[in-house]
Parts: sequence; C-alpha cells; structure tokens
Amino acid sequence: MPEKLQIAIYWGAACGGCDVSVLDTNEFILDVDALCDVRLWPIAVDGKYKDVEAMADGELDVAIMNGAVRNSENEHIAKLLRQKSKIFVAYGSCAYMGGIPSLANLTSRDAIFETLFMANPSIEPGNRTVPLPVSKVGGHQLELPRFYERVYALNQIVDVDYYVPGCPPVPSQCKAAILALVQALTGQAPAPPKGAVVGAFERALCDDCPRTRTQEKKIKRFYRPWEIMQDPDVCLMEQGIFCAGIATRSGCGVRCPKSGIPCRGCYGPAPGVVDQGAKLISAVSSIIDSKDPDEIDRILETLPDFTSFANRYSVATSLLQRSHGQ
Amino acid sequence: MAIRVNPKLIEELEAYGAQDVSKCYHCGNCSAACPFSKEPYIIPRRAMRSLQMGLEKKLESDLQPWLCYYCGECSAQCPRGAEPGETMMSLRRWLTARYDFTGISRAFYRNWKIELIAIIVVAIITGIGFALWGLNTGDINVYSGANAFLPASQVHVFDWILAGFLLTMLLINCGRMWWFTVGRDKDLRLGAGDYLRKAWLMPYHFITQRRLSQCDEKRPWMLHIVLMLSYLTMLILIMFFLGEMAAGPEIDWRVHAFGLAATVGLLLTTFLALRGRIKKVDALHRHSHETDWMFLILLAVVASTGILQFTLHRTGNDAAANVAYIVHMMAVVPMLGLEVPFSKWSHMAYRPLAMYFAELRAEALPARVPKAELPAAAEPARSPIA
Amino acid sequence: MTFEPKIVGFLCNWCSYTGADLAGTSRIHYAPNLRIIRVMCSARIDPTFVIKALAEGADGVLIAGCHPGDCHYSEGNYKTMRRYPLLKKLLRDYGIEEERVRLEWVSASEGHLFADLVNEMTEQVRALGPSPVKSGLALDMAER
Amino acid sequence: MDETKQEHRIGVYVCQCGTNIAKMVDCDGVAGEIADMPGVAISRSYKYMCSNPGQEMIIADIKEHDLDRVVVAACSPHMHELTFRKAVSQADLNPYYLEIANIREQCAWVHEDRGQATAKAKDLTVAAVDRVVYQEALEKMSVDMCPNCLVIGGGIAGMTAALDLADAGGRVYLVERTDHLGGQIAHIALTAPYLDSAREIVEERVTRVMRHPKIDIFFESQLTALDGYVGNFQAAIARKGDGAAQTVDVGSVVVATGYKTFDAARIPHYGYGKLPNVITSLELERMLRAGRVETKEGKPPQYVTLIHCVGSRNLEYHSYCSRVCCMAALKYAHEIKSSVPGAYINDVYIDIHAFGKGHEDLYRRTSEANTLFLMYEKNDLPVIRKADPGDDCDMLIEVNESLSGESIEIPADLVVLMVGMEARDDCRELARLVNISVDKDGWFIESHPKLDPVATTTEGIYIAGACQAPKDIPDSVAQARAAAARIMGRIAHGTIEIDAMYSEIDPDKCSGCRICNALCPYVAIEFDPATHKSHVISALCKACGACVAACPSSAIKARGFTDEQIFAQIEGVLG
Repeated sequence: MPEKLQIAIYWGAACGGCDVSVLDTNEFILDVDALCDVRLWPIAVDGKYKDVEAMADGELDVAIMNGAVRNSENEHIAKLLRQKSKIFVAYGSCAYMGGIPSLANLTSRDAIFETLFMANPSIEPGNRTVPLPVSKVGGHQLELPRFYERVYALNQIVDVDYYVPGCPPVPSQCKAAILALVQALTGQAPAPPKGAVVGAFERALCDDCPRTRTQEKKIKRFYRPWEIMQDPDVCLMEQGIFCAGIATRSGCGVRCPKSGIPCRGCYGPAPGVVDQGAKLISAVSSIIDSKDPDEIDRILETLPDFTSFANRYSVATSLLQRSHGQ
Repeated sequence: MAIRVNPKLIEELEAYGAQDVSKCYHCGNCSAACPFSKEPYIIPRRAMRSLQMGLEKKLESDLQPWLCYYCGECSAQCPRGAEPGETMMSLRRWLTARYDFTGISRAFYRNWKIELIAIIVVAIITGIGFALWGLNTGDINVYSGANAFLPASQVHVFDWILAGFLLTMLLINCGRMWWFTVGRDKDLRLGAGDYLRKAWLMPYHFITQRRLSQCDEKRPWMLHIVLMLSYLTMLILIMFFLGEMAAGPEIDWRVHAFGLAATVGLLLTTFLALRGRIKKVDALHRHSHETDWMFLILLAVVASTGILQFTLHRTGNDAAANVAYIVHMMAVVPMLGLEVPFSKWSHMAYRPLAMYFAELRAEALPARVPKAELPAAAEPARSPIA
Repeated sequence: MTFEPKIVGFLCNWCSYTGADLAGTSRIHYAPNLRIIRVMCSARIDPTFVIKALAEGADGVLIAGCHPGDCHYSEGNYKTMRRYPLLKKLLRDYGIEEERVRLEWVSASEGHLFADLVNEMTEQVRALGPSPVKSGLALDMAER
Repeated sequence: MDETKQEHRIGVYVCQCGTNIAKMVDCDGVAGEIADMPGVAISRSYKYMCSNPGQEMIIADIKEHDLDRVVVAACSPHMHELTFRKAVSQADLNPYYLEIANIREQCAWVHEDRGQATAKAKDLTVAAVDRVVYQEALEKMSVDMCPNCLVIGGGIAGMTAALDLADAGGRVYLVERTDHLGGQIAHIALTAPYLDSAREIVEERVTRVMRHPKIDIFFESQLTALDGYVGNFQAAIARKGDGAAQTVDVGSVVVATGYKTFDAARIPHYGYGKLPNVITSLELERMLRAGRVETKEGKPPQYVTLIHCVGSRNLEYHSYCSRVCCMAALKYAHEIKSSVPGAYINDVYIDIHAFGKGHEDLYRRTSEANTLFLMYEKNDLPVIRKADPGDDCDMLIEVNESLSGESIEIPADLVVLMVGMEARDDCRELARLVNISVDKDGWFIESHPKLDPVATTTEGIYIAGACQAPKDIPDSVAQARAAAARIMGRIAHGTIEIDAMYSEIDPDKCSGCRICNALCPYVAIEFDPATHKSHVISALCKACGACVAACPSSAIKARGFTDEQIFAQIEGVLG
C-alpha cells in the first residue's frame, strides 16, 4: 500500500451541491479517506488557504474543484490549486461549463448589482450599497473579492485535466470518477486522455432513456411539465415537453425524465457537439409542425425563455461570447 | 346589337366565283402586300373576314371591293392559297348584283347560261328587227344616203332610245350603290355642297383611271386607258356624228380618223385581254368567270363587225356592209343593253363612284378616321386589329 | 477609414448559390463584403455554423435558400424557416443584434435580387458596427 | 489546424480564365500568397485551368509532387467541378480530394475594385485550402437492380411501358384502378391528326398486355405502400375494398395514372347541364362512336359550335393549355361534317395550337372544309342563350370576335365544350406514396424539364403520359417508351451506382432520439428498434443534409459537407 494520495476539494461559485454529492457516496467516502489525505475541503475538514500556498508545486496529487469562477477569490484559489496539483479536475457543471451561475453572463455585473442591492426592496433605501473590493467599517479596512463582469468555466481560467459533469454529478459517477483517478495515479489503470470527460458516457441521454420514441415527433405547441397529463412511457419531446436530453451527454442515469421531469442538460453537450444550445435549436425546431412563419412564432411563444433552456448550464462555454466590457 | 353570323354567305359568293375563302386564317400578309390597304380600307383582309363570317350588311355597304384593282399581289403572298384577289373580284360581281334592282345581273352571275340565252335572244330580236325594218324602209344594196338600208337618221333615234334606257338602268343602280354605301349610314352628315364640291372626282377617275395607275404593275392601267378612251370616242362619234360616219363612200378623215383609232384601240385591248385570259399569265386573268368571256367576246364582235362594215362600205360592197351592220347591232345591243347596266361593264360606273363616295365619307367623318391619301375615305373603323 | 464588415453567407446549392452565379454571369456589381459558403440545402445550415461564424469574427451572417415551395429537396427550406426564430431568440438573449443574422429566399433566377440583398445587408451591418462577439471573452479577460 | 495541414501536400491552381478573372483579380498575387500557407506544396496561376493543358498540368503535378489534395480557384463549381474531379481521378487521386474556390462569379465579375476583389479571392482560396484537408476519399456505391417493374395505370402509356419492359424479359406488375385496360383512349372514336381509329390502336395493346406471360395485371387495385429504394422497392398492392395487400419486389416504378377530364359544370357560365344541347367533347365522342350526331330532340344539327379552352387557359380554372383539345376540335369538325353533311361548323377559339406533326395540315384541311373559325379573348368568354322563336336555330352564342372586332351572335343547334385535362384527385396522395412531387396544378414534376422529363427527383420512380402534364397519344407513348428504355438500361447494368454524396449515421454516437427520422424527405432514414439506432439507406439519400444539421448528437455526417469541412471554411473566409 503506497503512501496516501494528497487531495484537495474546493468550491468556487457553486451551490454546494457538488460537495454534498461527494458525501452522497456514503461509506465510499471512508475508502476515499483510507486512500487519501484530504488537505483542503472547506465543507468537510478544516484547512487554510495559507496551508495550500505553503505547499510545493505539484504536491497535491489531485485537486477537485467544483463551482465556476465568479470573483477574484475563485480565480485565485483555482490558480493556486492548479499550481499545487498534478491533476486538476473540474467537478460538476459549474466548473465544467459555467453552470447555472453563468446564466448571469446573459446580463451584466451592473445590472446584477442594481437588482440585488440597489433596487432590492428588502434593503432600507438609506443603507443601499454594492459590494466594494475595499471598504472601511468601524475604522477597519474590509476587503472583499472582486466581483467579475462575467462567470467563467474553470478551463477558461486554468488548465483543466479532467471534467466530471453533472449538477451535481450523481454519486455513482462521482465514485467512478474518483476510482478512475486513483487507479490512474496508482498505476492500476491507464490514465484517461487529458481533457477527457470522466464519470459519464459517450452518447446522448436518449440512449439510456426508457421512454419510447416514434418517428412522429410533430407538435403544435410546447407544454411546461405541469401543463399536461404526461404519458409516463412516451418520449417527453413527443408530448411537447421540451427535454434537453437529446443533446445532453448521458451518465446521470436518466433520473429526471424517469421521474417525469424533462432533462435540462446538466451533463453538457453530447460528445462531438460544439455548442449545446445551437444543437438544441435545430433539434427542437425539427418537431414543430407548421410551414407558416406566423404559426411557427405562435408555437414558439409556448416555449418561453428558450435560451436558458438551451444553455441552462453552458452559457459560459457557449461559442457566443459577447464582450460585456464596453 | 350583335350581328348575326351567316355561314351560308360564302356558299352564295361561290356562285360569283369566290373560292378558298375559308382557307384564310388572317395572318394579314395580303393586306401587307396591298398598295391600297390603309385604314379604314384594310384590303383585302377585312372583306375576307366579313365574308367568312357572312356579315352581309357590312359587305353590302363596303366600298373596299371597288378600291381593289386585282393586281394579284395579295393572292401571290397568301400562305394558305386563299385567293383573296379573286374573292375581291367575286365581291365586285356580288355587289353589282346587289346594286341591280331588277335582279337580272344576279341571275346572270349565278347562272351564266341565263346570261348567254339573254344575249342570244336579244341578239336575234335585234337582228330580225333591223332586218325587217331595213327591208321595208330601204334598199339592201344601199348603205348610206337616201333610201339607205338602215338610214343613219333613224338608227340614231334608236341609239338615243337605247342610250336612254341603259342610262336609266345604270343611274338607278348607282343610286342604290349610293344608298348602301353612303345614304343609309346615319353617322354621315353630308350637304348638297359636299356632293357638288367632290363631283369632279367622278369624270376625273372615269377618264384617268388614276387609282389603277398607282398599282405597281402599270400595264393594266395603260390597257384600261386605251379601252376607256376608245370606248368614249366611239360613244361620242355614234351619238353625235353617226351621219358623218355612215356617209361616204369617200373617207371623211375628220371623223373616220377618230373612228379607226378607237376601233384599233378596242380591238387591241380586247385581243390582249382575251389572250391574257387564255394564257392565264396575270393573276387577274387566272380565274375567269363565264361573264368575263361573254363580255369580251361581245366587245370583240362589236369592234370587228364595226370595222368590217366600214371597210365593206368603203370598198363599195354596200349589201355586205349592211349585213355586217345588222350583225354589228346584234352584238352592240346586248352588250350595251345587258352588260352595261347588269353585268361586268357596269364597273366603269361603279369604280369612279366608289372613289367619289369614299372621298365623301372621309369628308363627312374626318374626326373618326385618319384621312388617307387617295382615296381618303372612311367608314367607322371597328376592328381593333384590322 | 470606414468600417468594412465581414459577412459570411451560407447559400443553398440549387437556388441561392446559382442565383449568386447568375449575378456574376450578368456582371451585376455588389459589395465585396460577403464570403459565400456553399451547402446543398439551406436545411444543412446547422445553427452552430452561424454561431461559429460570429465567434470567428463575422459581423453578419446571411442564410439563403430557395423560396418556400421551391426547395430542390421539397421542404428543406421550411426546416430552415423553423430554426431561424429560435436562433434569433438565442442571439437576442446573448445581446447580439438580430439584424446581424438574416434568412432570405433567393431563387436561381434572382441575380439582381441577390446583388441588391448583399448591398443592402452590407450597409445594414456597417451601420451596426463591429460585432460584439468578436473575441468578447478575451476582452473581458483583459479588463478583469 | 495548421498541424493537420502540415501533413498534406496541397496543389493550388488559380485560373485567370483568359482575362475574365485576371482583369479584376491579381491571380499571380493570390497564387503567390497561398504558396506560403502550411501544407501547400505548389501554387500556380494559369490562363485557362479548364483547358486541356490546364488539366494536364494538374495531373502532372499530382504525380510529380505527389499531391494529395487539389484546390482550383476558378469559376463556379457548377461550371467545372466535374471537369476537375475527372482530371484529379485521372492522376489516380480520389476525385473528392478536390475543392473549388469560385473567384469568377463571386469576385472578378461582381466587383469593381481590384484590391478588394483580390483580397476576397484570396480569402475564398484560403478557405478552400483549409477545407480541402478535411476532404475525404469517397467512393460511389453500387446496389443490385431488381429486374421487375411496377407500372401504375393501364392506359396507353402504362400499357406501352409494361409491354416494352415485359418484352425485355423482366416481370411487370400492372396496377389498374378500374376493371379494364385502355384508359381514356377507350372513350375516343378517331384520333387526330390522321383520323385513324383509336379503337384499333388500343385494342392491339390491350390484347397483347392481357396475353403477355410476363405481365401480371391487378384490376380494381391500387398501390397502398412503397418501401425500399431504387432497384429494391417493395410495393404493396391491394384490391379496392379488401385491405389485404399483396407485396411484390420491384426495381423501378412507372407512374402512368393519366388525367381526368375537366368538369364543364364548374363553369356555370356555359349552362352545361341546363341547356340540353350544350354537351362536352366526351359526350360528342360517344355520339360519334355510336355513329349518330344529333340534338337532344333527335334531329341532326344544322349549326354546330365547338367552344375551345373550356377550363383551360383561364385563370379562374386552369391557366395551362390542355394541349389536345385544339386538334380534337378540328377532328370533330371533320367527323361531324361526314355524319351530318349539311351542317355548318363554327369553331370558337382563343388560339389554335397546332404544334405537332401533321397538326398544321389538319388545321388547313379543316378550314378548307368551310369551318368558320371565330376568335375570342381569353377573359371574354362566349355567352350561350336560347334562340328566339323566329330563329332557324336552337341557341345563339354571343362572342366578341377579335379578328373582326365585331360583337357577333352565332346560330347553334349543338354546342360542344372542348373540356381540358386536369390532374386526378388522388395525385397528391399517390405522390406522397411514391415520394415524388406535384406542381401547383397537381401534375407530377419531372427531374429536369428539358433534359430529364421522364425521371423524377426520387431514384427509380419514372413518370409517363398525361400524369406529368397534358399530352396527346404519341407524346404519352414516347414518354412511356423512354421510361421503359431508361429502366432497361439500368436493368442491363445489373447494379446501380449511387452518388458518393450521402449522409451516414455513426452508430456509436446515435442515441436513437429519432429527431432525424421524420425530417428526411426521402424516408431514407430507418430506425432499428433492436439496436435503438437510426441508419441511413444511402441509396435513398440525396445528401440535402437536413438530418445532419438537426442531429443533436452530431452523429450524422454529410459526406462531402462535413461539419469539419464547413468549420474550416468558415475560419478560412474570416482569415
């Protein structure tokens, strides 16, 4: 038994679900503990940034970071962990593609601040202020991380070795991913190619979806899941419920569709797909049953806020990167 | 009010020599070829169309046929062999019959045998008449002077009566022509003044045959001129100098020079016309109606017997001259009596009249129709395409 | 110096590309800003192409196919017609002027129409100015 | 991408097209700049690339510099793509390793500024170079050709095609919707323009078809389904009434379903059905076949009027010309005259279309036979009314006669409406079934109006006779025999080559979402329930690429137009 693997788990701009998903592996976590020294994992064990800064480069075998980069702190730690680790893993949809937080890229920092802090009715008009990098409170200088104009996926900031998709990754896949890494590091199995998506499959969700599909995908309107009595055995798309599964990588075990909830695409684009949103456009429009532009528009009105369906988790990594700066 | 189509009219026209009319599909080559085709007289196409459709009234009041001189260009250019030129010819015959109130010419044209019989009957009556008359008034051996077989003075009277008769006939028919083509057209406003101002056109065209002279082919015009002048000369001589003509035996060149010239003219033109119709070289001779033949033969007989009696008399064979004279009259009377008012010969009156009327119409409706160069004439131009 | 927009045109082989050829053979002059890419049918035009073109620095994208009902493949252009509104929604949400991407029908016989279209669109995009997509990411990186 | 290019040896040829391109584009300049691109082994500019020396140059270079990709910057690919592909393959290089940059129609001929034109030409050529490295070696595919044929329709066209094909040795399944053969000709007495008996023509065909050992006739039946693809169709044929369909294997299909005569009652204007003596050409044919032309009162008509273009050449009904009625009318003029010698025949027409062999002669003969032709204007239809007691006729027809400009009335005892042809009611249904298209009037659309009037846009489906457009007998027969000949040619070949450009689905990527299934206009995509994957029947695919764009897994590849190729081109044109 070689000496323990040195690992760090960290969260950036994230909800915490990813960390929970690791814990959701239940007793497997004990095996992990048996195999590894957890040097940093804010949600589970005590650890300080300075301890990490003190490490030698590459001292960590694996750094697993979930969450996106939203502010200067996220960026700082991401770079720090990258520097100190042999293998840097982007864990979860936010780390992988920007995730839900990156929907904010559809608007601007100022707009966000305005809504959150200035126009927020729950804040007394007198005390309204936006987070400032540096501020004085009671004679003390208080520093806050700088809030960036946009949200970045990890690979837009640092060099990422592997990706584990999912919001959050399902425990089974988390397990599989960690095992794969461990086996690679302990030389029990060949390491996956750099940049590989681990803990997921090589096909779109439909491949694993138990719902039956026919050729007749033709709809006159879209339904939100609660608007319709759905047939549990038939493809959601065919029932007019927008399901991103067709353009989403499988691996989650089709949890949502199985339980009557359409896929939202957290596992990211199917392999080989350049832009998940773009693909969903042609896929979805293919089932619209009309040749009349006006009727087509009417049908599409039943599919509100299409973009946050199409790029729910992938705005940050979409090909379309409008500059917010100017 | 819509005009009723009459598909039977073509058949009627066939009796007047029309053929192949229905072959025409209105490409318009004929009218393009015709030197006279000009609004409102789209010659011959519009007439062809009216005929195909059997627009009887329209044709009846149409001057167009008289404004065509059958140079034959249209028939030559026709891709369908519809013989428009001949159609115009037959329309002239048909119109002649229409103008004639007696119905005689209709009978003649529809059945040439009737005309032939009529001519023969008239000829025989004339022959017998003159023979009897001569025998009980004079001596068969005397040609002129006292107790001449047929004394000029008396024959003269007969001539005047005959002339009077055929003039009346002709005038009545001309009157009808006027009525059809001008008189009954309510759109025309014509005062006596207009009629007088234009009257000169009749003698002018009668003598000069001006319009015919405008055809590309000049030969027919020259022949017509010669024929007209010879005929006219003869008419004047017979009407006013019959005595001098009969007198003799020595030749009185003041009259006889004219007489001889006229005779030569008549013989020459008749000969050429006959030869043409036999040889069928020119278009206008290609299809001959029986009536054409009869007219020419009569003319030939008249001219030859005329010169024959003259020679016989001058050479002292008075008896023979008198016989020849009778034969001469046997031809003259049917020719003048039948041909002039009821048949071919009448066109010498209708053509100049047509020019006259055409001009009058043009005068009367200047606004409605562009005044064409001679003959500037008009009927309301109806067809958008013709 | 005026801004010269770069426009990428995806033209269907049977109608629009042939229409462009006709503009050529008829020597109809038009703005040189369009770069044509031939596809067999407008239905082949994956929205990814349009987004890719914008990401690669195109200031405008033209999608052209046969007139509805005339498609060589009977109904390909209707498929294109259905994708277009969604594509525009997406662009709008990403803050990209939708006028930058246009769907037009150009038949093989409409050389003139094609030339006019190119001129008109070139001016339209010129008026909009450079595309905000151009290396947007890099810019933000820099100002971060 | 440069790395990918490095491994290649690309030959680039910039054509000057005489001065056509050189005048506005600095061809040498472009060739020069391209020469420095990674992977470009040789880059030339030449006067006429399409000329023999030009092609020879490419062939020589490929051999000498062992090029593996070729780019020609010249005229539109529509012009010479095939020429250069041939040249490339002559040098034993796969013809699809070629890319054309269209710098004539898209640069030289449409721009005025030499600088800009040259810059654009360079961009296009660069894009072609970027694209060509992703080009793949494609092979035409060949499938077996089943020698049996399905012929739909037992009219003159269908029977003729069936006979030719059966005589050639293949088995023919002839599907006829009625209980007898002969189609429309069975209703006709004589044929224009030579006035010979239609019955003789058709009877000979019918007996031969009935007796032919190689022809199976399905009476009162219709096609209910057609699966498969050229050379390998499965046709389901069912008798009217019972659902049980019989399936036969055929390699080709001839659609010869003919036409339907225009229903004169649709034009109330002519009083058809109200005025007893207003009849259609079809009814007249019946009289002529019975040898007795008479009015409803049983009297021989004195005046007969034929009215042309009933339902044809009229925006309200059909704008097209039905093509056969003019000659039929002339034919009637003769037939009526011979059965009622005294009759006067008026032919009321818009234009006489006497385009065919012997037609003009018939027209001449008819007009010589004293038939009165009266012309009316397209949008000024004749008006038929009862005649007044005094008249010698039963009806009067008011026409504004355009040749004379007169508004006339024509006496008539019998009025014959020359009803035109229109597409059958079930044309769209059938078109869907065999997957061909119909035009706005319901006629089946041929694959090329001039050069390929027999085939359709679906391989292996041919059209013959009046189902494609109004046609007379000789034209229908000609088209039928042409279709048969085309099919025989393919049968003789044994197999059929299928264009190398088609789409294919990568089974490893396909998730079986079936988005593509309904998209294919040629039903070329099949879903295999066993493997839960779709696959393309390449023989049916026409490479439109609709499915490729739609596939959310990027599992479908359009050969010749792959995503990689187009991405490369996009990057290329944007420099």
